[in-house]
Amino acid sequence: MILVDFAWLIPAAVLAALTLEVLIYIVMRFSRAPLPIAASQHGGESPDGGEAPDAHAAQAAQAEHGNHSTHSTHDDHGGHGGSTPFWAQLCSWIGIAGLLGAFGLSIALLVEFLQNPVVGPGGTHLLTAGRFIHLYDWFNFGNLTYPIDFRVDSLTVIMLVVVTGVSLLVHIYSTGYTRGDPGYARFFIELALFTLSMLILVLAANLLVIFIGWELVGLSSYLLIGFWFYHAPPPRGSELPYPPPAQVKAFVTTRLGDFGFMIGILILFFQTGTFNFVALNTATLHVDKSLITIAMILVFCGAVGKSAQFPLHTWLPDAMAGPTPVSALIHAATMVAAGVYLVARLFPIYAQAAGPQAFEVVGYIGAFTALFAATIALTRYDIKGVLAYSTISQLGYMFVGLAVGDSNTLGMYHLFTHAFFKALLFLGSGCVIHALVTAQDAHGVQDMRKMGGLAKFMPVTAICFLIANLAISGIPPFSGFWSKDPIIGTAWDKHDYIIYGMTLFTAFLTAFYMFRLFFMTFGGKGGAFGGLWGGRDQYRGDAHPHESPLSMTFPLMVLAAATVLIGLAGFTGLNQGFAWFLNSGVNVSFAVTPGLDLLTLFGVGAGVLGIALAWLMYGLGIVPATAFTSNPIGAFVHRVLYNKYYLDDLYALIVKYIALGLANLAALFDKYIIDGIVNGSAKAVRSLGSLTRRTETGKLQNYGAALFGGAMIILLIIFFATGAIGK
Amino acid sequence: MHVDLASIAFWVIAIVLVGASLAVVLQRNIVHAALALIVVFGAAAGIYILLNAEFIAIVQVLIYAGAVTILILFAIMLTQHSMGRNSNPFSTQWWLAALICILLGGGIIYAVGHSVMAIGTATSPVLLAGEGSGVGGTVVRLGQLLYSPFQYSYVLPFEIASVVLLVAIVGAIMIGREEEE
Amino acid sequence: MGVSLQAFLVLGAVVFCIGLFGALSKRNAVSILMGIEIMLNAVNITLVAFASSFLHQQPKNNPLTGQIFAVFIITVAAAEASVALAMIIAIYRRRNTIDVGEINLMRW
Amino acid sequence: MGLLTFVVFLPALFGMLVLLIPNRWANIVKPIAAAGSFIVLVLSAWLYIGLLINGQGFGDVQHPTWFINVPWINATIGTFHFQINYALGADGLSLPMIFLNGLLTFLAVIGSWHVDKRIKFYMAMLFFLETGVMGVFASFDLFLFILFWEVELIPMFLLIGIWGGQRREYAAWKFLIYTLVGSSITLAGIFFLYVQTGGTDASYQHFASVGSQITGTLPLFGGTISLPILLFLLLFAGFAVKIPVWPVHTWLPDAHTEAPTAVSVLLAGVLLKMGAYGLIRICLGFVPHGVEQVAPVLGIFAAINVLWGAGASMVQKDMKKMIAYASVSHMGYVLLGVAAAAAAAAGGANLMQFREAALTGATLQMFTHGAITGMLFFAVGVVYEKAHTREIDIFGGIADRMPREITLYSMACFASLGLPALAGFVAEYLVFTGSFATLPVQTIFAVFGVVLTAGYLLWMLRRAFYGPLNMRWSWLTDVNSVAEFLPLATLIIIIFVVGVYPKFLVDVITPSLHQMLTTMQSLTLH
Repeated sequence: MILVDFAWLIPAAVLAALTLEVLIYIVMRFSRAPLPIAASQHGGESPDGGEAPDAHAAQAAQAEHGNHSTHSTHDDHGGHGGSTPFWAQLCSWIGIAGLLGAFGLSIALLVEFLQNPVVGPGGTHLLTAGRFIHLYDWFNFGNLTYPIDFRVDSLTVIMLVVVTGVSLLVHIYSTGYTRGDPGYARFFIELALFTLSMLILVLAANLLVIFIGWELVGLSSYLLIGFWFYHAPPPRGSELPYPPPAQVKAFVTTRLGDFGFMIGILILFFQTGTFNFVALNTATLHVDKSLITIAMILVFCGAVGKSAQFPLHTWLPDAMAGPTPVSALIHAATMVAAGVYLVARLFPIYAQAAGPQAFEVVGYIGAFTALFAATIALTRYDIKGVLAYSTISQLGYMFVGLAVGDSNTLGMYHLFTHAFFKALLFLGSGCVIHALVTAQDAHGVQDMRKMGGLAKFMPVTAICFLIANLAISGIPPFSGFWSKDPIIGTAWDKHDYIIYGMTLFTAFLTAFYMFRLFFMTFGGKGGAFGGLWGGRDQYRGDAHPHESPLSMTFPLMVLAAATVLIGLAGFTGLNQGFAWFLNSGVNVSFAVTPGLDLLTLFGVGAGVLGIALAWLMYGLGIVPATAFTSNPIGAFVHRVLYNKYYLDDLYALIVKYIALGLANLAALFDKYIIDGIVNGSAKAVRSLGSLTRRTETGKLQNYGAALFGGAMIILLIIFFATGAIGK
Repeated sequence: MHVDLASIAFWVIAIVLVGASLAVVLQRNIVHAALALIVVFGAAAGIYILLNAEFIAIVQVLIYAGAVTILILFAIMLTQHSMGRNSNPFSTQWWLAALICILLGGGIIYAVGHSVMAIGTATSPVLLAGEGSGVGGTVVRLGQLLYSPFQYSYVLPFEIASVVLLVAIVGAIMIGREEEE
Repeated sequence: MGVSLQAFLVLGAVVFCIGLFGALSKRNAVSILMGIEIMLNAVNITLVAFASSFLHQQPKNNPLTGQIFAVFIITVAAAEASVALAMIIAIYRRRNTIDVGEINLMRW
Repeated sequence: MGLLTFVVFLPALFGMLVLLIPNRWANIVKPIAAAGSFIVLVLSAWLYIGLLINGQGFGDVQHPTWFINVPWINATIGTFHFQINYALGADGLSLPMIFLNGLLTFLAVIGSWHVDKRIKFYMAMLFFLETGVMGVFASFDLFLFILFWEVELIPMFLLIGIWGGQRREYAAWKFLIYTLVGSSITLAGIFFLYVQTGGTDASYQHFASVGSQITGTLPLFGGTISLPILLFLLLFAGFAVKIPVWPVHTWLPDAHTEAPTAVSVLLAGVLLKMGAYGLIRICLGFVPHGVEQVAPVLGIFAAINVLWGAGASMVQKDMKKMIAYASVSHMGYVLLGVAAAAAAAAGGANLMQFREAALTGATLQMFTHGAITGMLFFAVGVVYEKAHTREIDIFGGIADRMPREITLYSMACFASLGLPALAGFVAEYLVFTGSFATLPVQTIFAVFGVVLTAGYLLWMLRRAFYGPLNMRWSWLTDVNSVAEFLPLATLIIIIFVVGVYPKFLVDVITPSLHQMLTTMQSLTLH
């Protein structure tokens, strides 16, 4: 009896928190007065009941309005104005408590995995065997079972730590960020729901459960993107996304990917008759390779949707319509990484059962997406927009890492480090937005052109942000370097020179736009350290920036610390340990260990170049910011990039004209063709009836004539029948 | 052909009958039509005599030529000024009626001509001379058939017929009388 | 030798058709009634003719069923005539006409 | 064991009772109706619980539970011998439907608390409808089945035609004529089947045992047609209208849209299931050969249903009409499951479990779709009763005014678009995993319907409920009465339970389907 068998306690803790919050929410929010039997009592029994409903409606509307009075006066920020009732804060504390428990358990699990006890017969170690937790069966037909199972192995444990850890920090952060928001309690409920779904996804032992978690995180993402569903749409031409459409877009786009995922599952299930990952690893070996290849590519479609890879990436930037903590937790650190996790989870099938084409598709899509997203990120002015595209780009790196690596270590390690520094970046941007809120300009606060020189106002944020920037730019000794550089290097070692080129160039671009962001936000021409450390006179906005409360800066510091420590630990071979751990105790090495060699030099050099260029353009201002966009070609490129290659518009057109067109066709077909036939036949019968109705004159003599005429006809018929006439 | 009294009488009466009934149908003035109807009834009575159905003939004269004609004349009198001057017009479907009648008549006559049931003679000098089965020709026999309590007879239908008449009288009164306001 | 049955039957048929024509083609309700009376008479002629032809074929048990029928027909005809005329009068009182072309009571 | 008789005829009894209430006491009509329908609900629930308690299985066609069989009509007309029994029984296929019917009728009575127009007659009609539907699901004699099938028409016709919306007459007549034409053909098919199987016994057991032996062909219009296929087509006609299968589905949007809320709930909740039930019980159970031979085509029609319904509902302006088309789309999954279960694929015997999965999924989908669509209609009804319009685009941001409504409505929508942990997902997942084995292509197309469903439902929510509040609706009130809240709450609970732990329902369904499938298996193997 070891701790792993209680891994289900982790989601259970979150579930308990969620349930409690929901109960509190329902009690406090919904049931303030006992419900009457029927809303409208007007009717036969009470003559005076006529105006009852109106009165009722009036008072109810009153109540509802009082309930939402703050909605009408809402700005695009979490805090300031409005007060948070105690019960709502209680919800947040419950959530934090639950996550603390979950996080503690995850750490404990990690420790247990590290000391790696012997479990099961034959001295199999926990790390090798993993642990299988059977909850219950949905149903089974013959030897087909639809089980709800959890499986805990090294991969799971890592994800558990990441998810619970980041989620915990985001919870703490949000207590500050969304203070005073009317949806305060709702926010924490949805956060807890997300964490729960993510844990289910991570703990899943088979394709059924992982699909359940997969869809549930989609749901919570939908809810959280639309958290501010009552906002007015942003002005035209603004880069800001608009919550209501964004949430639908996010869900439907990922669904589009899930379509492929589902088909992939169906193929795998039909071929092997099982959902279980472990069973699949062996079972798929005996199935036709090409079929498995197709299946795995289809599964990857799901990952493409969820991790916002190239064709289906457009939802992620829009998802930034959600509150910034959400962007940090869901759309940067954890959920969007689910796709990577899925591929990593199915890595054996990809590597052995499927043909090489599967991983080629993964790799090229990943590399292309990385480059593609980075180019778009160059032109964003919306601070969260830049981060969104950088996320897409980094996810591309992870897929490349999975595709080129001998094991799933590369991708997972980048996922691991990226989770921390990208969450850090988003939370930092959240602090910035939080600091810059002005009542007049609700939509401009995310526009970097109205920032600058914030470093002096909010030093903590700035430092943390700088650390994260260095990490994502792959500058040693920060964590990003240890996870990103090997990916680029391995691509070279595997002779995927195209991928290598793309990723290398992307590294340059990444460094450039990240520091462009930093300079435009915190620094500026004339600031200290050559514009790195801006101040009042670099500030271009009209708000009163200030450092955020501790509840918000604390998570920043933690994450920054994590970034730095993981980075430093790299020198002590943490990444090796990671590889050893992830490959269940087998000591595989990184394909390329970053060291003093040419590859590493190139990788770091790209980053340094990017930083230098950004510094020249935005920090020192030696190179004018319009250096590249002044000439017509540059201008054209800039326009294309600024409009995201017009992909959103293209998709909009497709949806509007092709999808809705076909739909309209169907509806019209029903209305005019089918119903036309139906109603037409009805009309025909009608007209026939009106024709025969003429004979009913009601005149005695017509009837008489008919009578005797009939008799006469019968007579003649008889004659003809008996042949009496004509012979 | 060999001519005898019966056939002469028949032909005369037949022509009168047909002519009179045509008059009834074709007369423009309905009063004349009604008068022609009397002739029709009379001629029919003649035919009955010819068929040695004396009782029927008498009844015919009494009821039809007497009662019914009078009724009809009363009705015409009461409703005189309704049809304007042409008091006995044809409806628009007269041609259809004519067609039907001609075809039907043709059909019947054809059937009569070809039917074995129609073979035989209806009249005979013997019966005309009055010396037949029993005294009074067929009247006695008819009486027996109608009223005899002892042998097979039509008493019950006869009574029912009387009830029918009673009902008819009541009905006629009910329908015909002025509804008082 | 006497007049053949067929002659009477043909006569009945002709008269019947004339009466029918009257009943179908006249607009005056009374003359329709007259047409019906003529038809009844034609039927009577036919029945009586049959009766006497049978009588002629087998005089012993002289069957007069035809004449019996004729008697009943006459009875009913009288009743029918009276009722019909009463109705005509009633309709005339209501609608001030007895033109059957204008009377279409026989539709719901 | 006359419990089924009570379940079937108690509603009619209550209907009479309600009609007899003098108008002076009109205000006790609704309570009495509620109580009556609740009693029926309890009884129909006992059908399940009772079996659970005394531990006997849930039976199948050959061994129905709660079985009663009384000779009723036994006439010989010429050479044709009529043998109609009053045979009622239940098995795993019908039990969930019976329970669903009881539940939805109860909720419909509660949900129509606001109805005041001729309330006595209205409630009575609801009860008579319940009797008809119960009879359809419970009868174990083919002639009894078609009798109840027709009985259900009249109350539904009146309910739509009297209490409906603007175009109620049109909708009611359309519904009536569509259904009558279909069911008349079905009746012909039933007679045909009856004669073909010896013409001595109309009991389900008889058909289930001998029906599968029907083979051979029949001359038709110069050509020849396989006898099972002909039988299937005849029988299927009525069911196809009810399910509804494209292209005879156009009665449904009109009927659903015009009918009052509670009636739409019953219409979508149980009446459509009658068609699916007939398809499984009669077509699949009694003429398996026919279904087997047309299965691929049936699957194609299913895919068309799914995509067509989804597409059409994408462009609807009326919430109710959108949901109506959505149920066209979702019934396509039922059809797909049945087709897949019948399809004779290359696999042969080892596909048995997949077929079982598909058929179980179809049956489960019947139940879940009933609950989900019922809930959707209730949710729309809440909006409609307050705003007196259902046009999506003239709302906007009203989530601000009706938080409870949007919460429950969204739950229903998510259940409908197949979100895990809610009932819809279980059924659809089961159907897909099962059907892919035998009808892969059709299944792939059907799966795409899931994407479309998400699209139009969420887009509808977004247009009507999200965004800044349209001040025109600032007076709207939330779900603020038991009559509105109870149905939604009950249904979401059921949906959630089925979605998380479907086993208790599947354990009911599977055994009775298993028998049916083993019969088919033996056929497909030889």
